[in-house]
Amino acid sequence: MSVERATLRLAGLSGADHEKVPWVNHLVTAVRGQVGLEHGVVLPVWDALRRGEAETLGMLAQKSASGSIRFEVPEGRAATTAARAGRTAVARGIRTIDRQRAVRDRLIRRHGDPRQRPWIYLIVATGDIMEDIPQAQAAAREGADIIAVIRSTGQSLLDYVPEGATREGFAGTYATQENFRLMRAALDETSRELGRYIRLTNYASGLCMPEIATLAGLERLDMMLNDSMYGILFRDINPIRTFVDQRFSRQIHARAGIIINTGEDNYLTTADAVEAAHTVTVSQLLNEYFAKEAGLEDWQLGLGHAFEINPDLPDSFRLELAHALLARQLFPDAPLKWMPPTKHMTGDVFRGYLLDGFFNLAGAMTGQGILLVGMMTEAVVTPFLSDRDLALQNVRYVLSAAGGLTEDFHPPRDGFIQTRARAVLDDAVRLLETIADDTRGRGSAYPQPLLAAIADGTFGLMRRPPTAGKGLEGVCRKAPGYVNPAIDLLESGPAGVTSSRTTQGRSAR
Amino acid sequence: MSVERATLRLAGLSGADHEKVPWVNHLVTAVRGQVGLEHGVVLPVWDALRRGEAETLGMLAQKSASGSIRFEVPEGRAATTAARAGRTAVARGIRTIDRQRAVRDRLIRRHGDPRQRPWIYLIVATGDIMEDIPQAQAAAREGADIIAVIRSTGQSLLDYVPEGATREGFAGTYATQENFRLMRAALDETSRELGRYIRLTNYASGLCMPEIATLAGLERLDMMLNDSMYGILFRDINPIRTFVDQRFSRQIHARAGIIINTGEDNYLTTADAVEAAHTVTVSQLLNEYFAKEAGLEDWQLGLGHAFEINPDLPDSFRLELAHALLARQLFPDAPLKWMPPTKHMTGDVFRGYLLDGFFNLAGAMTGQGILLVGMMTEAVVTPFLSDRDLALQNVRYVLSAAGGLTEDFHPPRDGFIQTRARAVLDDAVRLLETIADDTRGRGSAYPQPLLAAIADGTFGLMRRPPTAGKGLEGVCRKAPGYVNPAIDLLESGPAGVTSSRTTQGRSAR
Amino acid sequence: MSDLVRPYGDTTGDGMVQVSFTLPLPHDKRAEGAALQLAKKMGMDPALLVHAKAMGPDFTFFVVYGSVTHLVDLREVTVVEREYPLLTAKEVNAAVKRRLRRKLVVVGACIGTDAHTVGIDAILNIKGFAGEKGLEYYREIRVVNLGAQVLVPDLVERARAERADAVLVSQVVTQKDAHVHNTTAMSAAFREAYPAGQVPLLVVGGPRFEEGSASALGVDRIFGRGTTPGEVASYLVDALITRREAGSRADRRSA
Amino acid sequence: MSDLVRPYGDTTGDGMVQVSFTLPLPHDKRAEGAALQLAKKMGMDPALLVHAKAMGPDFTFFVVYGSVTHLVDLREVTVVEREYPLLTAKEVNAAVKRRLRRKLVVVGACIGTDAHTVGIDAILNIKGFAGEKGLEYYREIRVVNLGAQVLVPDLVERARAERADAVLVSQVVTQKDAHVHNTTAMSAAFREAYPAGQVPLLVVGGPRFEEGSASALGVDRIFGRGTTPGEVASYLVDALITRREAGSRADRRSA
Ligand code: B12
Ligand code: B12
Ligand SMILES: Cc1ncc(COP(=O)(O)O)c(C=O)c1O
Ligand SMILES: Cc1ncc(COP(=O)(O)O)c(C=O)c1O
Repeated sequence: MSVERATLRLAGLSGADHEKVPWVNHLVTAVRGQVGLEHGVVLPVWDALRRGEAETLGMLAQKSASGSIRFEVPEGRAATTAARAGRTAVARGIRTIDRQRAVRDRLIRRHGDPRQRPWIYLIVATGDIMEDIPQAQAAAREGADIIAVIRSTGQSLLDYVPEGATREGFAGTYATQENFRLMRAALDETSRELGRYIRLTNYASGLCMPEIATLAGLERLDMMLNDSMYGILFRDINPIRTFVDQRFSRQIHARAGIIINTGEDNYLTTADAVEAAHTVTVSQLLNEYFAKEAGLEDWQLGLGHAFEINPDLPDSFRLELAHALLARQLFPDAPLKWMPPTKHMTGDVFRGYLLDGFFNLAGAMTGQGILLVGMMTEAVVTPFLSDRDLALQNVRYVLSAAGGLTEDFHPPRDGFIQTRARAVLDDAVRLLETIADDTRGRGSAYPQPLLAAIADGTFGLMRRPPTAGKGLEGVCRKAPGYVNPAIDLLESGPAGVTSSRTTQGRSAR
Repeated sequence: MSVERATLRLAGLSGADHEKVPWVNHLVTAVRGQVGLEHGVVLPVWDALRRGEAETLGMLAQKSASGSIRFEVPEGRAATTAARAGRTAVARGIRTIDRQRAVRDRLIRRHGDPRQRPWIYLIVATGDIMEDIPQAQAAAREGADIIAVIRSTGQSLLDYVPEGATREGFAGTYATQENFRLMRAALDETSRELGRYIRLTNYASGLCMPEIATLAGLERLDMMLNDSMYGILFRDINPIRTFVDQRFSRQIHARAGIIINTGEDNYLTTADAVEAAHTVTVSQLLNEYFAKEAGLEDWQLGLGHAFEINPDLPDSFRLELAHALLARQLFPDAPLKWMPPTKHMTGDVFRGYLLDGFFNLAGAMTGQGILLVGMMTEAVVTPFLSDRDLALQNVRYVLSAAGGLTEDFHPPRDGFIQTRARAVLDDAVRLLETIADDTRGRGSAYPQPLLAAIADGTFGLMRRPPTAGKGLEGVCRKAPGYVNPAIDLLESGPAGVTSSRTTQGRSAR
Repeated sequence: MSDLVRPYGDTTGDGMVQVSFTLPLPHDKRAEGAALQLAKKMGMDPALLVHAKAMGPDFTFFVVYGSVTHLVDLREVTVVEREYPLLTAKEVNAAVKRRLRRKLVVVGACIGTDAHTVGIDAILNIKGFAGEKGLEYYREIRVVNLGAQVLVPDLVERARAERADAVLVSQVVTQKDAHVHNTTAMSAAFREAYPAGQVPLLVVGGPRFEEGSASALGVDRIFGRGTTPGEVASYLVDALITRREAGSRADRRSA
Repeated sequence: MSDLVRPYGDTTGDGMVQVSFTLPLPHDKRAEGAALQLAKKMGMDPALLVHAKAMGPDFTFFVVYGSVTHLVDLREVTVVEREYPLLTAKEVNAAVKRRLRRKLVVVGACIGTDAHTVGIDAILNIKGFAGEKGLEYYREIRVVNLGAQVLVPDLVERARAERADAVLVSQVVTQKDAHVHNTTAMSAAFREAYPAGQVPLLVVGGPRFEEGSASALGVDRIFGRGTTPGEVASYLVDALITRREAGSRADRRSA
């Protein structure tokens, strides 16, 4: 459903009614109510336009909301005409995405990439875009290379994307097209001021993953949280819906030159970081597979992992190094995303500050690509302004004082670290074999062994059967005549974006 | 002068008058006033006793205070008799020291040494021995292996050792025989409770260095701060007096099985830790030389160095590692004492806590012997109880989580760290050569080139000419007939203490 | 020991505390004066400004040390001591079986948009917490765990359908008092949906509830940081069995 | 901007501060209640006890976050702005030469048992501080640096012998208010030893003096953390030359 809405957004449909229900929702709901979604929305919608039911797409959506439009699934020539018209409209959106990608490339050439690896990634989360903006700018001035605006707790389960500039999120700010635009504009200003291109990140996840990915492409966001299984495991979204949505959203990301961030860190908040270390590796391999399949390239794969081992465990830091090195070596060309301790943070903010320092050190020593900055108040409150400032000071000290330690760090082949890394890899391979060899689902409606593994609680200890979870009602099986020009255009691949690939490919080492 | 008083203390003279002036001071002053100190106090004192001026040493001292004793320098048989009697008395003191050493060996065998290296060294400094005791015990319970009781700011310039239990020091507690005894007894209790022998440290420095060393031996202190040049540089004590006093005090330490801690860290509080790195090495070599010369063995040489490089300097942590490794390799058998950042600590206690964490890490990675625990409030106040607790938590985390990193730490021969270490060593050798080749003093009253170097401000940027500084009036040139049985007994070497040497030698790696 | 105590830095009675905060002022002498004024208002005297750092042009971060003049009066500290006896799993099962004579039904959920299930799972799932098994492990307790982001109407409906004896709700997100809003909405809904006196026992938990605010929130009890499943099970027995029996005995006596 | 501000956590006006302290109590519920009581007395409401840790059997360490109800009133902040113009070394030399017509004599020392000379050396020695050369570098200033642990009588005597225009004293150790005791003893001794009105300018410095306490200590001025030699030199010119000239001009006029 959200794929179809995303398609309409590409075709230029935006805005919402006075109750803030977006027009794309009205239109898709109306189509669905009359003719179902099996053929996609493009055929019925552009057929209705051809038939003169309304003059513009926008007016069609408005009228459809009041029930005054009649939809049909066109056939034959009518279908061809509708498909062609839809394709023309959607192509405009894709061209905007291409243009934004070119703008990004130009700005990076002008302002430059961060001087150091890992890139420094910082979260803002006031709930109010107007407070977020100055906080983000302040963070960039203090050294952040990437700003992520966390979303309000409720958003991922909304089956629509809110509209306009918003000021009332809980523990995060709504992801809206306008908020994206405002923040990107503010950071463009700051990039100019600092002579360093500041990247912007948001979340393409939840029930509106495809639409948000689309808006991110249109508004030139630079990275997006986007995991193939996060919604299933941590938001109890239906697995089928999630796999459908993540495919489309990743195609958009591929086209937009956006780096995705996957969410393996989350597993370690519910499962133990030592026992479940291999599930992180398995999930990284799955995320890589689904990403490549959707057209993403290595430099766009911000595969996630995290510093979540119980710090009271003997040799905990060396275990972290082992896990971090394993990921580094398995995915040498991906800008891995290294996540800070959260589960074992406590109200002892001094201890937390130290732990974050060792997290930073592990990130530097093992050459991670993106470092999400840890906050000493992790277990207390959403970060204070001063937490962020102190945290960046921590990162700066560690990278500058000890970043060069990579030169001196050579874990011996039969030493503790390499032995541990091999053990985790072995477990991962074994788990993948078990999943692949699982024949229980054969012949059932859901024969895929991965779905069975998810249902069994393999990842993050969450059991998610394929028939349960939110949003299943929004999924339908494609009819043979299904048309979606967005997917066609995305699959035919981008044109003229090779330049940017090389630029960023290089900087991503 | 203090050497003579120390000798009397060995002979059993203790206590003070009602104005708290110790009897040893009265007696030495009286002898000096009548016959001078060129022959030592032993001859005149035991001659007076032989002559029946008083019945006991104590009564002699009391009477001498009121001026009612006549002293002479005996000659011939009288001299031999006096010397023999003095020797017998002094030997009793030395036997007490030997006994205390044996007790220490036994307690270490019973309770055990710390489980990890480095040993964890913690300071208490309330000014009140009665508050110090519970704080020290609490610190030991939280993991401290060594407790140091810092002295009151004024004490090093007092030309006498205060008496009794004291409760009114400034930023430290007076070093007195009774305070030593009380604290050692309390820690013996705690050692039993914890099954780990807790060592006690104090300061053999200042104008009473020899006496305090003696009291430490008598009361079974385990380590003593004792530097061959600290008093000269940082307390403006006369260089000649210092060199005389440090020799005697080190002989006592050698006999008592006490580990000395030298004070190279102090240079880096006044000079820059990068520019002056080689002066630390030079001073370590000098301290080693003077220590060996006085009979100390490798396992007793807690040579000092410190983590004092400006943390804003790029690669500052790796520079620290280079310096720490250099010391470790130059003195492989000495239990090096690794001192925390102080100069670059600020009121930002969070930053300070992190810096202390990296200090701990450097200590662990380079295998230091004794780690003085850094305090986040270094730039603010004398440590709070909670600072100490947090600091120990910091040490525990770093040692447990990352202590094993030594296995993975192999700075390449031509890499940053080894290159830096070689450069510092080269500078040190060059400076030693310059000092040795200095001929300016030749023929003067102070021909020693080391004295000239000290006068030039080579160490810690402090200029200290041999004729200036406090306490010169307490030094006199020995007459040919000078007798000091303490020195004779100490030079003839210890008997039956080989066992303890091996025990501790092993544990000191 | 005296009933009046003061914070302890390194000497008895020195009153030393450490404070840090940000003021929305550019870093200058006036901002430092403002920080000291705040410290004084907090009762610190003398107050020592030991660190001040500009965070951008509009904010300054401060660290202040000082001695607070306040005395803590231990006589005025009211401690919520555990008001129920701690039982083993065996005892809990026995009490339910013998005295309730049916399984005790517990419905659990994270409500609102809160998706933090680790806390409630720690209480409910077999796996448990801090070495104690969760309520699912208790033979005589039937657990219905609805998971995260449950809407209040759905919770009420399910509680009725399952004939819940107790409803256990978790709230971890507290920004803008989300936990307070969600909890009061929840308790109001239960009171509306059930006849008076028949509302199931309402229990909330989470790391940041204010102690003693149960009645203000309209619930029967709050559990905080570090709660163990055994505590919750023991409380349920006490509240649903022991105290009700006592109540009805008293009723009978007074009748 | 309004004259009333509150601390800023992550939203304007939220009033959030962080506090840590130790209470001399064993860690139990009562101690936690006591910690919250203290936080309330400091004006934190709500106060969130986020960390409590036993330190041995008799002490507990706490971290508390919360919102303070106090308002900072910027109108009541009194700022000690620099009351003299900042001069270059050249200007200082010129002023001394032209208007004093002899070298300005400064005697410096750490008094009492304080041996922290880095601070006073930073002001006096050529090497200086923060990139500025020290007073020894000024051609028209004669510096006598007595070093550390100088006794007050010795300092007074030397100041008289050198005919000091100004005496510069450093105090770094502040435990048990050592700096306050030493400074007041010093200023009293000078007042006793000199005829009224002829006491040299008394200047103290160190990182932990309370601003505004100069007159209570009996000295002319206090310099704190981060003082640079140039500031001190400029102050000396202002106090010893500019203001005295102004004073005598005024005298002449009124005569
Ligand atoms: C794990 C975690 C997550 C996981 C949750 C996985 C899961 N399935 O639960 C993931 C990664 C999904 C997550 C996401 C988010 N999180 Co989160 N998360 C945490 C974290 C790291 C640990 C929480 C935890 O598991 N604690 C361990 C459990 C055992 O403790 P507990 O919950 O306190 O439970 C105990 C007691 O409180 C009590 N208890 C709890 N509930 C109940 C109920 C009953 C009935 C009883 C009797 C007892 C009881 O018993 C339990 C056992 O003792 C904390 C930070 C931290 N270190 O505390 C942040 C934290 C809670 N998250 C936070 C935020 C903001 C979020 C997000 C909203 C961020 C965003 N905008 O995207 C998201 C969205 C989630 C949402 N919609 O709610 C904030 C909340 C800030 C605040 N105080 O308002 C925190 C504090 C981090 C921070 N400083 O910003 N998070
Ligand atoms: C270096 C140092 C030492 C060195 C001193 C070397 C020397 N020759 O000065 C050594 C190692 C000898 C030392 C010893 C001790 N120290 Co110390 N030391 C420090 C340290 C690390 C740095 C101080 C420093 O040099 N700061 C840099 C200078 C440039 O700053 P400053 O002094 O503030 O000076 C500036 C201004 O204040 C001002 N200023 C200062 N004086 C004056 C004077 C005038 C006239 C003017 C105009 C301006 C001015 O201008 C300067 C430039 O801006 C501090 C901790 C810290 N990080 O602050 C502890 C510290 C000062 N030491 C401390 C203590 C307790 C001691 C000892 C007493 C411990 C002991 N019991 O053995 C001993 C004994 C010393 C004694 N008898 O006084 C405590 C004091 C606690 C307190 N507040 O009471 C501190 C804070 C450490 C701690 N937390 O415990 N110390
Ligand atoms: C991969 C991924 N997606 C999304 C989110 C955010 O959650 P939501 O989409 O529910 O706002 C996270 C949060 O940690 C994440 O890791
Ligand atoms: C070697 C040495 N001796 C002595 C001291 C203590 O100073 P004092 O002897 O003046 O009390 C220190 C202090 O750091 C030191 O390092």
